[in-house]
Amino acid sequence: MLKTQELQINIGPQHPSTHGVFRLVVTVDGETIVDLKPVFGYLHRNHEQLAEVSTYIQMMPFTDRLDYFNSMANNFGLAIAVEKLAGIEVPQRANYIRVLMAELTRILNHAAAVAFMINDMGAWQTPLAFGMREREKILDLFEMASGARMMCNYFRFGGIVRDLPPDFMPLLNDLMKALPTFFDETERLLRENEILLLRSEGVGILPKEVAASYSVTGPVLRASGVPYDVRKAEPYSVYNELDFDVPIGSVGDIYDRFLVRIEEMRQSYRIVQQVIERLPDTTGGHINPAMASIGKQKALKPPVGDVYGRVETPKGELGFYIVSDGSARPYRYKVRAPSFINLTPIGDMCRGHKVADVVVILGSIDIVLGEVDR
Amino acid sequence: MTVEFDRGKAYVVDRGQPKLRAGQGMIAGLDVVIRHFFSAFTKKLETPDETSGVFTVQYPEERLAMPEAFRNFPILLFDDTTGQELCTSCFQCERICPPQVIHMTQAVDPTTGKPVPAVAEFMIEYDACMSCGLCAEVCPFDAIKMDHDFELATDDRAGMTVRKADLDRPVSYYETIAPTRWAEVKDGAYKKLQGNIKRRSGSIGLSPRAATAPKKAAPAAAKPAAGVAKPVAVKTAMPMAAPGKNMSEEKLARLLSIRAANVAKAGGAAPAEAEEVLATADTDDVAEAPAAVAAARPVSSGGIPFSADNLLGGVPANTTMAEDKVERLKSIRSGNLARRG
Amino acid sequence: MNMVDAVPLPWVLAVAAGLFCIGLFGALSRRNTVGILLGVELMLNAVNLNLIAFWRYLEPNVVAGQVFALFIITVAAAEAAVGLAMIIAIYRTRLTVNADEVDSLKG
Amino acid sequence: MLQFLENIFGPSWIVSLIAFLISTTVILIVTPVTFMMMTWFERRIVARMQDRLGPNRVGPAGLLQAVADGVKMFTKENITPRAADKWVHLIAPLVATGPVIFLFAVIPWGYGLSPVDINVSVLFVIAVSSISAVGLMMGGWGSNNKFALLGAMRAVAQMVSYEIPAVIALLSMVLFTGTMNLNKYTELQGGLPILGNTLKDVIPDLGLGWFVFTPIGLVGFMIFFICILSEGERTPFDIPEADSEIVAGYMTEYSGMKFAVFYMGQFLFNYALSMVASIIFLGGWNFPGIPQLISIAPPIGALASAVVLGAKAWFLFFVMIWLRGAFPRLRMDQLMAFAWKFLLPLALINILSAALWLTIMLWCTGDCTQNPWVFTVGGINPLGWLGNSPVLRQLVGFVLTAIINAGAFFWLLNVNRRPAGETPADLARDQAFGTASLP
Amino acid sequence: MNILIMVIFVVLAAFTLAAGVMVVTVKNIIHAALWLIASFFSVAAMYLLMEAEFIAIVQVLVYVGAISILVLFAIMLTRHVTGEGVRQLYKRWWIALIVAAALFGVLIVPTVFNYEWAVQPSGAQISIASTVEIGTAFMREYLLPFEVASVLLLVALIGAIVIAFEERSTRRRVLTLAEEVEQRRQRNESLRLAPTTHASETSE
Repeated sequence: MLKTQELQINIGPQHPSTHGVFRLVVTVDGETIVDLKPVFGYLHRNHEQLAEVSTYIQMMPFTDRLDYFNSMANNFGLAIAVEKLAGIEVPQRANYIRVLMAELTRILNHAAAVAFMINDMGAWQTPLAFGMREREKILDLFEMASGARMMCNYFRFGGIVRDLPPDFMPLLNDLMKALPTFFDETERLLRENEILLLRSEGVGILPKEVAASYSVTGPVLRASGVPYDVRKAEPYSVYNELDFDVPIGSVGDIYDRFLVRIEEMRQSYRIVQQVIERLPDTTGGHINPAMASIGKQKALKPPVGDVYGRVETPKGELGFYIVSDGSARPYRYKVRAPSFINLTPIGDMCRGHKVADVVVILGSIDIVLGEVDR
Repeated sequence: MTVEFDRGKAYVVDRGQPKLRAGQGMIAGLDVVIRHFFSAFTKKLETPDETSGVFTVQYPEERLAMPEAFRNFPILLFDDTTGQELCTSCFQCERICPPQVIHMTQAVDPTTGKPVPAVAEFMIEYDACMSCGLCAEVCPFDAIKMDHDFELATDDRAGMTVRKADLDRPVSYYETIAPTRWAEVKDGAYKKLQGNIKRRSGSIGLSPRAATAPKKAAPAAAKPAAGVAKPVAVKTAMPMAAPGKNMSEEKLARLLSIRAANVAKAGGAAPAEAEEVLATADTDDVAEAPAAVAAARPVSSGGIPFSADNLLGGVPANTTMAEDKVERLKSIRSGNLARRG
Repeated sequence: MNMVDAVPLPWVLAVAAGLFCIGLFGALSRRNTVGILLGVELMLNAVNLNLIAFWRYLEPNVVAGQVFALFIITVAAAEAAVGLAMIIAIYRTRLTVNADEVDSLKG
Repeated sequence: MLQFLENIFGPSWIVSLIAFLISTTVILIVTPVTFMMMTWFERRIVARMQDRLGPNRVGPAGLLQAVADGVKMFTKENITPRAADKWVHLIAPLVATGPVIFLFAVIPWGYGLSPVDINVSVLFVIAVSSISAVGLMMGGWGSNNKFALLGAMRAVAQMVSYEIPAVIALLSMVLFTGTMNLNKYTELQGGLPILGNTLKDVIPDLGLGWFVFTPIGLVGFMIFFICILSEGERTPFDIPEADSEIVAGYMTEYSGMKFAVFYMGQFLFNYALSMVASIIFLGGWNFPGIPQLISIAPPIGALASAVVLGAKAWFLFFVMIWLRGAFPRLRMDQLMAFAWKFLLPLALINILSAALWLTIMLWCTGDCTQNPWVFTVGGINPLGWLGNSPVLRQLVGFVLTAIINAGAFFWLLNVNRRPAGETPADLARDQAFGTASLP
Repeated sequence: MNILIMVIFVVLAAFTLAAGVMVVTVKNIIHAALWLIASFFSVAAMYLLMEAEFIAIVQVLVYVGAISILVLFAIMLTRHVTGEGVRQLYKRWWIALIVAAALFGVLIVPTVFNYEWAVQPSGAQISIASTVEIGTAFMREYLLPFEVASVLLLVALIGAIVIAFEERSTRRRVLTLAEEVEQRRQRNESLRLAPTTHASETSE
């Protein structure tokens, strides 16, 4: 209405709805956003420098702290990279347990991501409570297997720490009965909700070309219509023996990301079902005998050279680029964090929208600051 | 357009065809919520296959059973019958610990001056430990295991650096919390312990906890003692029990020196009690105690190649650590450094 | 028991007149156009008070007084709306709201 | 309430003074207690909806939680921002909450339990409920904080733009019943659902003739309930203190008792308007047993009617909590577009159908010379076939108004709907320009 | 009982006049608006005292509910220019004071007090026109003024919007990402379709 001069607002580091410590400097003309600049680095713990003074096995517990929502997926990334570098074979049973844990992490992460996004839209924590309930059940399973709920430190080079405890499978089968009702319930609660449609259709659109040029990965890229999934593009572990589909979106707005995440949960459920069927008759122990003891893990000296191992975490493609100089400590250790790269296009995505949309767009990208700042 | 992969395809998510929306979606959402509302009154969610019913666990009254694999903070084990600690101070756990929070010194046979497979001084900075469990995995003598007790809240930062006296737990206690894991390693551990006891003379490997806790005491007694001991106020009083009659002279001296060191360390936190306690022990004894322990330090196999500056510089200047703890840390590290030479 | 025999009519009219004059003074002396509008509102209110007093004291059974007061209220509302719209329009072009700075007619 | 006091004491004006004092103290005791019960009720109910327990530590089943909150509010420090306009900052909560308590003067609690019985009470409710917007504005401006001012502007814009459909919805019911006196609404809503009291002699008074069963009443109730949601800033419309964007709207700079007063004002505003809604649309204290009970033993009947009316108001509050548990929040421009492009036209059409119902009911058949409600087209009376049995007229009225209202509802939905087949760029333009008022 | 009403009337009158004076004299324009609302309230109370129930409530509804918010909004939108520093009153404000005082003291009060009004006899039970009569009067004798008033309101409504509203096109609208990509695609298409003609690059 009136000629308003531009106002600069800080959606500051201590704002209730940023997922962790992260600041958005927003220039606003009236209610519409003219420009937006993310400011992060508040949670930098020099993860990569730490790797250069630690041995490979000592890095495993630190990868839990990268994307603290899915620690198993981060462990998987480091394990794949070092095994590729050192040429370590992984027995079939260990691979199946690894895929089981990775897919359970995906279900857990997407349940929470969807719930946090709806929470940013203002739904008073009800979808969050349902999402967290399922997440707790999965975390109990992780605690039973690895010893900790969120900081699992469960993977070793060549396999996993210990085999599954005996009472793991019955609880897992119970959980598999509960998950379909949870998926249907979330869909009935949210998929056709008019207010959700109003708030998410056409908001924060990331067109296909722009997404590809920003090298965004994960559900955000697939929602823009690019069918790229590391599990299909470069199948690691036993993903080439499992059949599952890759949901992609058409418009690339928040509603597409929401739908892609819900569909991906269903696909992960399908994978876990296949793994449960095949787990009893898998061969090989829980770890490659050559690397069975912690002593061997500790003394691992991969040959000179570099490797780029990548894994499809629920946030996107997590890559580990490790340069080894033959000693027990990596010479250079770089982590390609999906949240960090998915965050860069937020400036473009929010331009032209309202302040209320910024928070929801941030929620739809689903970032974790531990991974962004490393 | 759906791209075909092997064993799967990429399909476009359907956004629902545009139809006249008059609130049906919202009413379906309401129906889901009201169902949860009614089921929350009747049902309590126990097994994972249910998706409705109250799933709150009222913490202090109701407690969730900890799975056996649960790991919180490391503890040291000592044999119930002989009171001997399993740890032989082989520095394996100190080397592998990612955040480098374990510090120990090897015990030395006072008469011959040769190192003995037992630990003199063992310290873990609980506030920096990230309970990753690597130390428990790497220990060849199964001396250090991960505990299940997580109620360790304390208001004193110095209290977070836990010494051997508070770390020790009887093997029977560990057996109760992790039966199958202990069963796997039980006989190996005991065989190694017998070997080590033969090479320890006098009361070197005795766990301070074993001295005070009566042999027959059930592990539960030891555990609450440890729990109770946590708060600083009581902590200084715990080892103050009058020294037992049948203790050898030399052992009494060592016990006193350790207590004095504790008191000095706790001096910063609880000045009042420390004053009147210090009055009983003569002060110069306390001063030279750390030196004695440092001097007694034996040479042992090489550890992580610490460079002097990053180590010494490593201790944060503005640390709130009690004053003498900083020197102690420096002395231990310089000792290690000297050893490595 | 009612107002008529408790308070004589001239008192009520005096109060209304007082309010009117205060409004007049406000309208005349304020530089801020919104202030002038406030003064005009006061004057309209005073007029309304008069009307109701006349209705109540002189012929309570005839409804003309109240109806006329209602008309004045609607006119006052319309006038306030248009007045404020104009003030905002002036503010947008001249960046000032003080009456004496906007008295020049040229572009 | 005043009669039995009259004959006990002497001169009348002392009696009326005492009577009013008693009723005001009753109100001033009951409303804060209701507020405390409401906060406790809301937290327990939403907790149950989310599969958890809700406060159960303070007092039996957490009942003293509200008291604990109260004590917390008392002990919290009352800070006033330094550069703020002290007086305006201080008075704002009073101006925001005062009118809400004022509302309770007019709302009857049960049969005969109405503090003040004035015959323009519906208009009074509307007038007084619009004052609290001024309080919000003062609160926002008084705390001298950029976010608070933004929140205040939004809150006032929202309240003003949702007040108009609310007023028109109530107006259609006033037109429908012909009276603005809240106490009279309950007698008009006895008997059978649509037919009301017309078959009084045939079927005993079931007390179910609620206006919400007639099409006008249903649409009116829907509009009025949506407006209660937005005036009381409940979930789909709680933009002003939307935590995710501007921190806490106009309440940002308030702490301690001033914040509690604002908070109480909001809750009691919800409760008062849901009481008004249940009186006008849900048949006041009409329930199958109540009319008979009132006729037999008035004191017990009065108590029962208070319980029934309270139950209806609390049910409406339960629905508000239910919505709060299930829906995300609308954006500011969508909220305004919804009010002006959907609710307002629907309310206007609702008045039209109310007028139509009245003409059908009052249409004169047979020899009606001076009756205004008739005109003859070419000599014949178009609605002559109605005859003079009210039941037939009511049914015909019901059908006609139902068609009109339903048609209007779906037509408006269609008009505001987003055109199908929009490309991403159009979708983005809709969102940016705010033209997408409905999905 | 009459003394009670007299006391109430005097209190209300004093408060109204005090509020009026404050509206006119107080420096901060926001405070002036708030005092105006206070005076509206006391005037409404006086109507109630004179048993003009409907008018009192309409006064509260229209003045306090709508106009005051309108005034506050207008002040908010134009506030940052009128700082406190600016002098609020004209230099020669005392002339206005004299005029107003003269009008009040010399002209109105004497006429009001000397003219004996034909006040209807006290104690006579005359039915007071209530809301129903106002309603029917609007529909019967005063139908025409009623329609004219509604037309006036409509005109004022549209006028206010037209004056205060700034066309949407002049407001610089920021393009969202999707629209930008769409425009770029269309421009590339147009360039591809008509490569020969020199397509002037529209300044983005």
